[in-house]
Amino acid sequence: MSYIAKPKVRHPGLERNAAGLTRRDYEGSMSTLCAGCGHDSITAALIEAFFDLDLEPHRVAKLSGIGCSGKTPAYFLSAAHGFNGVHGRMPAIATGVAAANRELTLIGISGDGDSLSIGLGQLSHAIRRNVDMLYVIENNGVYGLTKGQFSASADVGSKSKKGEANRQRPIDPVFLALTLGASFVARSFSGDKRQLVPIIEAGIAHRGFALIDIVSPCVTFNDHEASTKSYRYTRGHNRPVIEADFVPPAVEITASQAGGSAGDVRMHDGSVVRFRKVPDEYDPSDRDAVYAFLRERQGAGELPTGLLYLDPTAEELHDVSGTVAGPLVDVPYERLCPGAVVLEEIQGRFR
Amino acid sequence: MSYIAKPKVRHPGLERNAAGLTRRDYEGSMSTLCAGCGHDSITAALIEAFFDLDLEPHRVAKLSGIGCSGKTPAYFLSAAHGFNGVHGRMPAIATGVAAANRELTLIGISGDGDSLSIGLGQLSHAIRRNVDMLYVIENNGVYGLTKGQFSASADVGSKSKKGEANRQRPIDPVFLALTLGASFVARSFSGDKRQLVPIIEAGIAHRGFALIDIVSPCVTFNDHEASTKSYRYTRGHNRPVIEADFVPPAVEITASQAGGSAGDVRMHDGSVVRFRKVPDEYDPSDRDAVYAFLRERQGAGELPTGLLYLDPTAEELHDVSGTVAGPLVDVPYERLCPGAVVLEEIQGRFR
Amino acid sequence: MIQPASRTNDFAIKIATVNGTGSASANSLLLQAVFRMGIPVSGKNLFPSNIQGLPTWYEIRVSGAGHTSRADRFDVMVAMNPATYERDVAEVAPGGWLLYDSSWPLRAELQRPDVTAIGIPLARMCVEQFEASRARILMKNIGYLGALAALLDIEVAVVERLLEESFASKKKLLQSNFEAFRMGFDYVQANVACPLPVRLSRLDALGDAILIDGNTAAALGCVYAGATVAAWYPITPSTSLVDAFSGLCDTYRKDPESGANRFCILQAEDELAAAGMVFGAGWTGARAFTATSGPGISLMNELIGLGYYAEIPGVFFDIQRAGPSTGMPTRTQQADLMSIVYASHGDTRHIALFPADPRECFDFAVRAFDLAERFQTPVFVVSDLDIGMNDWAVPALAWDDDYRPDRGKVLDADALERVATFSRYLDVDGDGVPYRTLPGTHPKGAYFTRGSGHDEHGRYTEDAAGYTAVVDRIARKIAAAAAHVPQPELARVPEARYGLLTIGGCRGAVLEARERLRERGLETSFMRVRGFPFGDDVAAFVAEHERTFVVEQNRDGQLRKLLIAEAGADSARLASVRRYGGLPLAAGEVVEDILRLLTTSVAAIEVSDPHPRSIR
Amino acid sequence: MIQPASRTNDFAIKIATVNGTGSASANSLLLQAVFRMGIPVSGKNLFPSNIQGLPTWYEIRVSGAGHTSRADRFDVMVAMNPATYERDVAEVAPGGWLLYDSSWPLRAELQRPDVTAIGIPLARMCVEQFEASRARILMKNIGYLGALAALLDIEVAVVERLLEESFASKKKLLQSNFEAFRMGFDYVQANVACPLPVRLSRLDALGDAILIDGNTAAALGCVYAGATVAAWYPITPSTSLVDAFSGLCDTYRKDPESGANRFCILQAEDELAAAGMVFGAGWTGARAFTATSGPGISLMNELIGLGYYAEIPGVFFDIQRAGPSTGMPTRTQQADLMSIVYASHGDTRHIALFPADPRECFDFAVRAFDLAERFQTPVFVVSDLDIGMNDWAVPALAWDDDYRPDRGKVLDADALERVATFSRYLDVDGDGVPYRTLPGTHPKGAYFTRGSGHDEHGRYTEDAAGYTAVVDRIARKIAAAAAHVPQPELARVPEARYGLLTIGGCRGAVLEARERLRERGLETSFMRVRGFPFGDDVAAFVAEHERTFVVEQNRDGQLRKLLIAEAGADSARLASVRRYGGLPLAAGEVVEDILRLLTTSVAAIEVSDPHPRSIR
Ligand SMILES: Cc1ncc(C[n+]2csc(CCOP(=O)(O)OP(=O)(O)O)c2C)c(N)n1
Ligand SMILES: Cc1ncc(C[n+]2csc(CCOP(=O)(O)OP(=O)(O)O)c2C)c(N)n1
Ligand code: SF4
Ligand code: SF4
Ligand SMILES: [Mg+2]
Ligand SMILES: [Mg+2]
Repeated sequence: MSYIAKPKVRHPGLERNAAGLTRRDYEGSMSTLCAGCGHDSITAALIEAFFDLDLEPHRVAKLSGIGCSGKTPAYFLSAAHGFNGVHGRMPAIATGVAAANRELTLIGISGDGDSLSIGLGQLSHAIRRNVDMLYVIENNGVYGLTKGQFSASADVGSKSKKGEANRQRPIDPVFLALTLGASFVARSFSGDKRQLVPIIEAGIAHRGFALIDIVSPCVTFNDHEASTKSYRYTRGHNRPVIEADFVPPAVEITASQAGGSAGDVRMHDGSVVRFRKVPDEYDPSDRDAVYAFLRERQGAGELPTGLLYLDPTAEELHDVSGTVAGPLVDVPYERLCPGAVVLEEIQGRFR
Repeated sequence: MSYIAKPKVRHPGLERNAAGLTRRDYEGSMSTLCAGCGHDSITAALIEAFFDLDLEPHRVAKLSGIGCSGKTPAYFLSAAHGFNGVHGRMPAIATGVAAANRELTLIGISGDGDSLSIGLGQLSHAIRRNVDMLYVIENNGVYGLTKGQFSASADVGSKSKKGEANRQRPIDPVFLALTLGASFVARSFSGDKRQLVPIIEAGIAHRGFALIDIVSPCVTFNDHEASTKSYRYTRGHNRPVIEADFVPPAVEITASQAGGSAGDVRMHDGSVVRFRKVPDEYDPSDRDAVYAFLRERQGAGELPTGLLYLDPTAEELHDVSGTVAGPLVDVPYERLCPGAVVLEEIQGRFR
Repeated sequence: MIQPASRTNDFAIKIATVNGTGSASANSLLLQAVFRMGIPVSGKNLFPSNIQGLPTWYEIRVSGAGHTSRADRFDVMVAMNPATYERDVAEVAPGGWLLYDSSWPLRAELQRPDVTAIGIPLARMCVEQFEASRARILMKNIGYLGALAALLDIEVAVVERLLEESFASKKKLLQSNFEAFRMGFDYVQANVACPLPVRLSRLDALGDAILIDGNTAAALGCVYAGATVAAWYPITPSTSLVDAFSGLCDTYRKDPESGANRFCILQAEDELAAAGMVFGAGWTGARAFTATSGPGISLMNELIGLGYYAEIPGVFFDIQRAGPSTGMPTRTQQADLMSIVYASHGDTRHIALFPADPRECFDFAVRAFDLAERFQTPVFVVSDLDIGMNDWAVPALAWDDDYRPDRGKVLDADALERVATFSRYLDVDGDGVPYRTLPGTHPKGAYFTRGSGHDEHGRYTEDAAGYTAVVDRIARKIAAAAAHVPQPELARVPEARYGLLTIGGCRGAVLEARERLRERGLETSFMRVRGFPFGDDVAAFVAEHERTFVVEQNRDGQLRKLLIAEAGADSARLASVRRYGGLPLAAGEVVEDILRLLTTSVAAIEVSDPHPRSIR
Repeated sequence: MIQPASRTNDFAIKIATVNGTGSASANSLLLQAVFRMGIPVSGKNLFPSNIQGLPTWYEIRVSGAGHTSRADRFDVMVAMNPATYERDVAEVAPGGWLLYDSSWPLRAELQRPDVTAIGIPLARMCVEQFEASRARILMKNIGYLGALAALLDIEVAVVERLLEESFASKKKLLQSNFEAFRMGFDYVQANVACPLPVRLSRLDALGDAILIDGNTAAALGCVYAGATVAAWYPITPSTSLVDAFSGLCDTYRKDPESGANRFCILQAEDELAAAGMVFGAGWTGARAFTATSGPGISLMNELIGLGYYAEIPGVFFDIQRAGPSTGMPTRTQQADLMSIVYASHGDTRHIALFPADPRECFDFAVRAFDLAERFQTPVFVVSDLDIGMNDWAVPALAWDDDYRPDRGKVLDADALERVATFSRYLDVDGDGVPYRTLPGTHPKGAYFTRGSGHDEHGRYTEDAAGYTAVVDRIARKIAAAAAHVPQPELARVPEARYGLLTIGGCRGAVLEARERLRERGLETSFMRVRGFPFGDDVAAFVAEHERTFVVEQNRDGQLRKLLIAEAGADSARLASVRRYGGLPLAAGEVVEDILRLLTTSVAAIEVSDPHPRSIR
C-alpha cells in the first residue's frame, strides 16, 4: 500500500496516430482506484491499443458492471459514451447496444464477481450469442469494492488476507468460454502489457465475442503471500504458451509464418493475427485441443496465457438474426412504418 | 398426439421392498402432461429407483422450477414434501434445504429452459458448491410449457415445428458440468429406463451434486422430423458408452471387475457403482479424458450416454462449510443461544 | 319447465371441452361467424396452464346492445367434457339449454328440470363419418359448431366462407369440415325445434370494427411506432405479443432487396437480460421494448430502477395475470399496479398507460414509445390476459401517415457541433427533461451513464447537493408527464351523487353496470384512468361525488390506494369494488357489490377496505 | 474575532481525511474515549464508495443532554485532507477552530477571521519520530488524536487504556501509538491555550450503555434468535451484518467437541440465490436470514412473492442506502419503504419492522424471526446505513434466558400421528394462520408447496373460489400481524395542535427538534411507527392533531403515502418533511422545515407534496 496521490495516467510524447489523435485523447478521468491496482494497468493497455488502432473515441461504446473493475471505463476514452450498468448485467446491456448499432466498437469491462457470480448467466449467453464486442474480465479472485470476499474465481487453497483458505473450486472463465463455444478466448496478466496490447487489438478487430480473462491483482485485498492472484504468484506462474502479434488492415503482410502450426489468421476487417512461438502441438483453432492442453498445463500448476483460441469465422449475433447491414438506429422511420394503407389491409384479416 | 385419458402410472404387482412399501407408495398424483411426454417416463424411472432403494418417501424432498418438467414432482412420491419454486431458482432453494437438513434425500427436477437459460447461473453455482442432491434435467430442446420456443439446448440446425432452424450453439449441460468441476455427470434418454434407473440410484447414493441430463422428447412441440431431440433422432443416435450397475450397500460385493478400466466404485454410503462394458480408453474418474472422449464422439454426431463421470470423494457443501454432523434443524435451541451471561460478556467489548 | 323469453342477439354460450383437442379453432369460428353477422360479440377463453388434456372453457357473449364484457349468465352450455359435466350443468341459467354428446347417455343426476338437454351423438356420428382417429376427435368440434348454427340461426354461408378461408390451402380438410358442420347442423335440424328462443339475427352494429386481441394490436403498435429491437423471455400471457410482432416484421420489415431484417428480436435468457437489452438498445437510440407478465416485472426491478435513474427510454408491456408469484398463469388480474408504479428500490415513480381494449393497446403502444423518448424513462403499458389474449370487437385501428416518432430531446451531430458544452442531466429548458446524445454521434456528445450518484453534468457524485439536483429534476419530469399521458375517459352526470372509477379492461363491465344502475334509477358519473401519473382531474372527480366506487381486479384495492396516495383523492369518499378470482369482470358483479355497499351502512364500506387493520 | 461561549460536553467535531490512510481507527478511538468518559456521543462516518485515496469525513457529536443525532454545526474541524480544505474550512461554525497540518503553510484564502486556525506540524513531527513510511502516515492520525485530547480535555488515561486494549498483542505498535499520541498532545499543550472553550468533562450519563453499530447488534439478534442459516451476497452497507454474524458464530456456535459449526453461512452468487436459499432453509425448518440493501431487495422481488404466497418464513434485513439504482452506496436514506411493503408483483403486503437504533436492531431481529415463523411469511427488518454502520451509544442489550423461539404452528411427528388429515393452507383456527409441516417429519405431513394457484388443501387450482379462499386468508393473516409487530413509540401532549410522526433512525433528530420547538413555545406530540402493517392508533394520532409533520429520509414522502394508503390517515392533515441527500438527519433540518411550513400558508404545505401534479 502506498498513499501517494496518483497522477493521471500519462504516456510518453504527443505522437499522433492516423486518426490525428494523441494518446492523451484516449485517456479518461483520473483513476480513483488504489495505487498499484492491476486494473489501472489494464486501463493503460486499453489506451495503448485504442491509440494503435487509430479508433475515433466517439465511435466506441464502453460498458461495465459494478465493482472496482466496473469503474475503470471512466478512466479511458473520455470522448466515448460510457455506461456503468448494474452488477452483473452488462452483457445484456451490451447485447442491446450491439443490436441497435452494429457499427459501434463495443468494449465491456467486468470483474470476476461481476462476471462469474451474479453475471455468470448473462456472460454465458453473450458468449453463446457471439455478440460482437471485446469483453475484459479484470480477475483478482476477490470482490474488491466490497472489501475482499472470495469470488468464484478464487483458487482452492488461496488464502484471504485474514488467512482463511478458499475451499470451493474456482470457475475458470477460459474453460467456461471454450466449453460454451466462444470464438475468441485469451488470458493475460495486467503486469504484461507487451502481451496484453496486441491481444486487446485482436479482440477489438475480432468480429464476435472476444473474451480476455486478465489476472489483475488487487493490491489491497489479495496481493499477500498465500494468494494465487498476487503479483508475485502470477509472475511466478505465468507461462505465455503462444504469442500473438496484431497487424492492422493497412499494413501489408509479408512474412507468413514464424513458427508453430498457427501462423497468420486473417480477421474479418482485414487485419491479421500473427501467432509466434507456438508450441508444436498447439493449434489455436482447435477448440478441444486447446482445452486439453490448457487443462494439462493448469493441472501442473502453470498459468498459461496468450490468445488461446480464435475462430474468426463464427456467426455473430447479427448473422444469426439476419439483420440489415447498417445500424438499426440509422434505418429511417419511413422504412419501418408500413403506413395507413397497409394497416387497412392488415385489418382485413381481423374482420 | 393422442387424446386418450392417461391412467395413473401403474407398476406390475404389489411387491414390497425392504421399507415395506409397494411401488404404488412411490407414485404421485396423475400426470397432466401430454400423453407420450418423455417427462412421464422419467417419472416412472424415478419411482422405480426410489422403490429399489427402499427409501422412505417422507425422508425425501423433491424440488423443481417452472415448466412441464417443473410439474413432474407432483407425479411421484406423494408422501414426500414437494416444492415447485419459481423459474430457474430451484438450485438455490435446494441449497437452502440442504443447508438446513443434510439428512434429507434431495431431488431436483428441472428443464432445459429452467436450467440453461434463466437458471444457468444458479445451476452452475450449485455444481460448484457440490450440493448433495440429485439434479435431473428433463431436456427436450424447447420450452414446453410456453409452447415450443427453442431453448438453449437446441442443437444448431434442429428445426422448430414451423420449420425454422436454430442457429445458436447449444449449451450442453454435460460439458458445462465437467468444466465446472461437477462430481457426478451422466446423460441418459427418457426412453431407456434400463440405463436410467441405475444411474438415478447411483445419483441418489452419491454424496454431492449428481447431474443427469436426460433427453426427454416433447411430443407436442419437438418430436417432428427435423428435430434432434425427437424420439426417433435420439434412439438413432444414442450410444451408451459405459454401463453402470448400482449395488446397494446391503448387497455383498463378490465379482470385482466386469471389464474396461473402471470397475467398481464404492460410494460414500457403502453402495457400489459397477461399471461394465467400458471402452478400454474410457476412465470415468478422469475428468479431462471424459471431456475429450465425449467431445470427439459428439463431434462425430453421436449422443454418448451413461454415467459418464464420477468422483465419489469430492467435498460437498457441508464439508466445505464445516457444519455439524446432524441436520441443523435438529440442533436444540439451547445449543444455539449463548444466553444472557455471555451477552453481558460480549457487551463488555462495546464499552 | 320455465319458458324463456325469446331473446334475439342477447345471450351467452359457454363451451366446455378438453384442451389440445381442437376445440379452440371451432370456438373461434363461432365467434367470427357472429361477428360477421354484424352483431357485437366477445369471446373469453378460460384455458388451463398446461398443454393438453385438462378442462377448458370458451364463453361467447352476443349483445346487440353492444355489451361485450364477460357474461353473467349462460343460456347455452355446450358440455363436451364429461370431467366437468357436473359444474357445467350447474352453470346453465334457468330456462337454458345444455348440449351434450349423446353417444353416451347423460347421467340422471346431471339433468335439471329447468334446463333443456339437447343430445347430439357427435362421437358416434364422427366414427361413422370419419376414418382417421385424429379426424374423429377434431371433427366433433365442427359438429357442435354445426349444431349451434342450426340452433342459433347462424348464417350457414358465413360459416362456410369462414371454413373456406381457414382451409384455403388444404382442400381435403375443408371437405371434412364441411361434412362435419353439416353433420351437426342436419342432426339438430332433424331432431330439435330450431332455432331456439335465443338466436341470432343479422345486424349492422359493428361499422368498421375488427375482431382482434390486445397483444396483436399492441404488436401492430410497436411496428407502426418504429420499434426495431424487441427483447423478451417467453411467459404467458405476453408471448403472443412478441409472436405477433415477429410475424408482422417478417412481412413488413424486410429489406426488399436483401431480404434482411429491419428489426432484431432477441429471445433473452431471462427477464433481467431482456430488460438490460431494452435499455442497451434504448440508450443507443433504438426504439426498444419487451413484453412480459408479473414475474418478469419482479425480475426486472433492478434494471427498471437503472433506466429510471440513468434516464433511458424503454417500453415495457406487462400483460398481467393472476398473482402473486407464479399464480394462475392463464387467469386475468390487475394486480401489478403498485409493482409497476413503484418498481425498483429507492425513490422511483414510473409512467404507466392503462389500455382498456385492443384498440387502446395499439394507440398506447405508439404513445408509449413517444413518451419513453420524450421523458427518457421506462414507460409501462399495463394490459392483462383478458385484453391481451381474448378477441375483442373494437373500432378499426386508425393511422395517420403524418405521424413521426417523437424522439424527444436528442442532440444530433449538428446540434453538438454548435453547443459549447453538453451536460447530460442539466435542466436546460426548465421542464425537467435534459438533453441526451447517442453513442457514435460526435465527440462532444460523450458522457458517462451510471446508476450510481451523479450530478447534472453526469459526473459521479456523493455530494448531497449534486445528487439532489438530479433526483429532484427527475421527480419534476415524471410529474410533468401527467399532462402527456392519455387523459381519463370521463362521463360526468351533473346531478349524480355517485361516481364509478375504474381502470383497464373493467371498462365494459363498469359501463354496463352503470346502465343497469341507471335502469334502477341510480345515476352515476364515470371515470376511467388511462395513465399515470394522475392529473388533477382525478381528485376533482372524487371530490365532486359523495361516494366513488373504485372498480378493479385485485385483492388489495391497488388502484384505490394509488388514487389516495398519488392523486390526492379523499379516501373517505372511495368505496372499493374488487373481483380477483382470475376471470374477466362481469357487469352483474359490479352491480351486486355496489348495491350491497349502498344498502348497508357506511360501516360496510369500511369493511370493504381490503385490509381490516384489526381483526374484529 | 467572535468569542464562543464555553460549552462543556456540547459540541461537535468533524475530521476530514483521505480514506485508506488509517484515520478510521483514530476516529473510533476518539469516539470511544468520549464514551468512556460517560458522556453521550455519536460518530457519523461519511466515507466514499471506493477503497483508497478519496475524501472521507468523520463527525463526532458530544452532548451531555443526550442529543446524538447528526450535528447541525461543527465547532472543531480537523482538516487533514488538502483536497477538501476549502469546503472543510467553510463548514466550521463561526467562532470555531480549525486544526490543520502546519508542516505546510495554510493558504491565505483558507483562513477565516471568525475561525481560529490551530496548526500542528503532524507530518513533520512524524517524519522526525518514525522510520517506516507506513508508520509516518498512520501515526499522523494518532497525532491529531493526541492534539484533540489536549484541546478538549480528554482524559489521557482513558486514551492510553484504549490504546493498550487495541494493541494488546502488538506491543511494538502500542509503543509507537503512545509516542504519536504524546507527540500531538505535547505539541498542543506547549503551543495552544488548552483546553478550548468547547471541552469535555466526565459525566455519568450513560448508565449501562454500550457503543455499538446496528449491524453488529442485528447479528447478535440473529445469534440469540437461533438463526442457523445465513445466505447473502456482499453489498454495502449490509456486509458488516453478516461479517459480525460470522464472527460471533465462530466464537459461540462451535460444537465444543468436534469444533464443527452449528450454523451454515452461504455466500450466494447473487441476491436472487440468497433469497432462494433463505426460503429453502426456512421451508425446511431452519431460522434463516439474509442481509442486503436496495439493489438486493429489487433482485429478490420474485422470490419474495413466492415466500409470501407459499407462506414460507424468512428474515430479510434491508440496510438501506441512497437510491435509486446503485445510487450512493455509502450514503444513507429511507427510500425502500414502498419497495419492501409491496415487494413482488401481484397482491402482496409484507410485515416490516423499523428499528431506530442498534438496540432495536437487536430486539427486532429476534422479533422478526418469531414473526416470520408465527405468520409463515418473509419479514423485513428495515435498517439503514446510518443505523447499521455508525456507532451509537444505546442502553445495554437485555436478554431473558426464558426466551424460546416462537416456531408458530408447526405440526411435528407426534401431532401428525394424531391428526386425521393435514391441509396445509386451511384456516383451522380462524386466525388466518394455517398449520405447516417440515420435510422429513412424517408421511402424513407431506404437501406440495407451490407459487402457482393452490387451494386450502395445497392442491393446484385455477378455480376462482379455491384460489380466492387462500389469498383472502393470507390478507387476513398479514392484517392480523398489525397487533404483533412492535407498536409505535408515542408521546402525546394533550393540548398539542401539531404532531410529529417519523420512522427509524430519524427518531433522535425528531425528538431533539421537538425539544427545540418546545423551547420556542410549540408543543408537539410524537409518534414513531415501528412496524407494518400499521395499527389503528396511527390514523387516530393523525386525527387528533390539526397537522402532523411526517419526517422521513426520502424524496417521495413514502412514509406519508403509506400512512395515507395503508393506515387510513387523513392526507389533508399530513405535511411532509423530507431530507434525502444521503446524510443522517439533523435536528436543525427538521426544525427549519417545520417552521417554514408553519409560517407560510397552507398552500406551502401542499407544495411540500413531493409530486406537484401539475407544473405550476
Ligand atoms: C445487485 C448488487 N449486489 C451487490 C452489489 C455490491 N457489489 C459492488 S461491487 C461487488 C463485487 C465486485 O467484485 P468484482 O466484480 O470482482 O470487481 P472488483 O471490485 O474485484 O474489481 C459487489 C458485490 C451491488 N452493487 N449490486
Ligand atoms: C420468471 C418467469 N419467466 C417466464 C416464465 C414462463 N415459463 C414457464 S415454463 C417456461 C420454460 C419451460 O421450459 P423448460 O424449462 O425447458 O421446461 P419444459 O416445459 O420444456 O419441460 C417459461 C419460460 C415463468 N413462469 N417465470
Ligand atoms: S480494492 Fe483492490 S480491486 Fe479495488 S481498487 Fe483497490 S486494489 Fe484495485
Ligand atoms: S408440451 Fe411437451 S414437454 Fe410439455 S407436457 Fe407436452 S410433451 Fe411434455
Ligand atoms: Mg474482483
Ligand atoms: Mg424444455
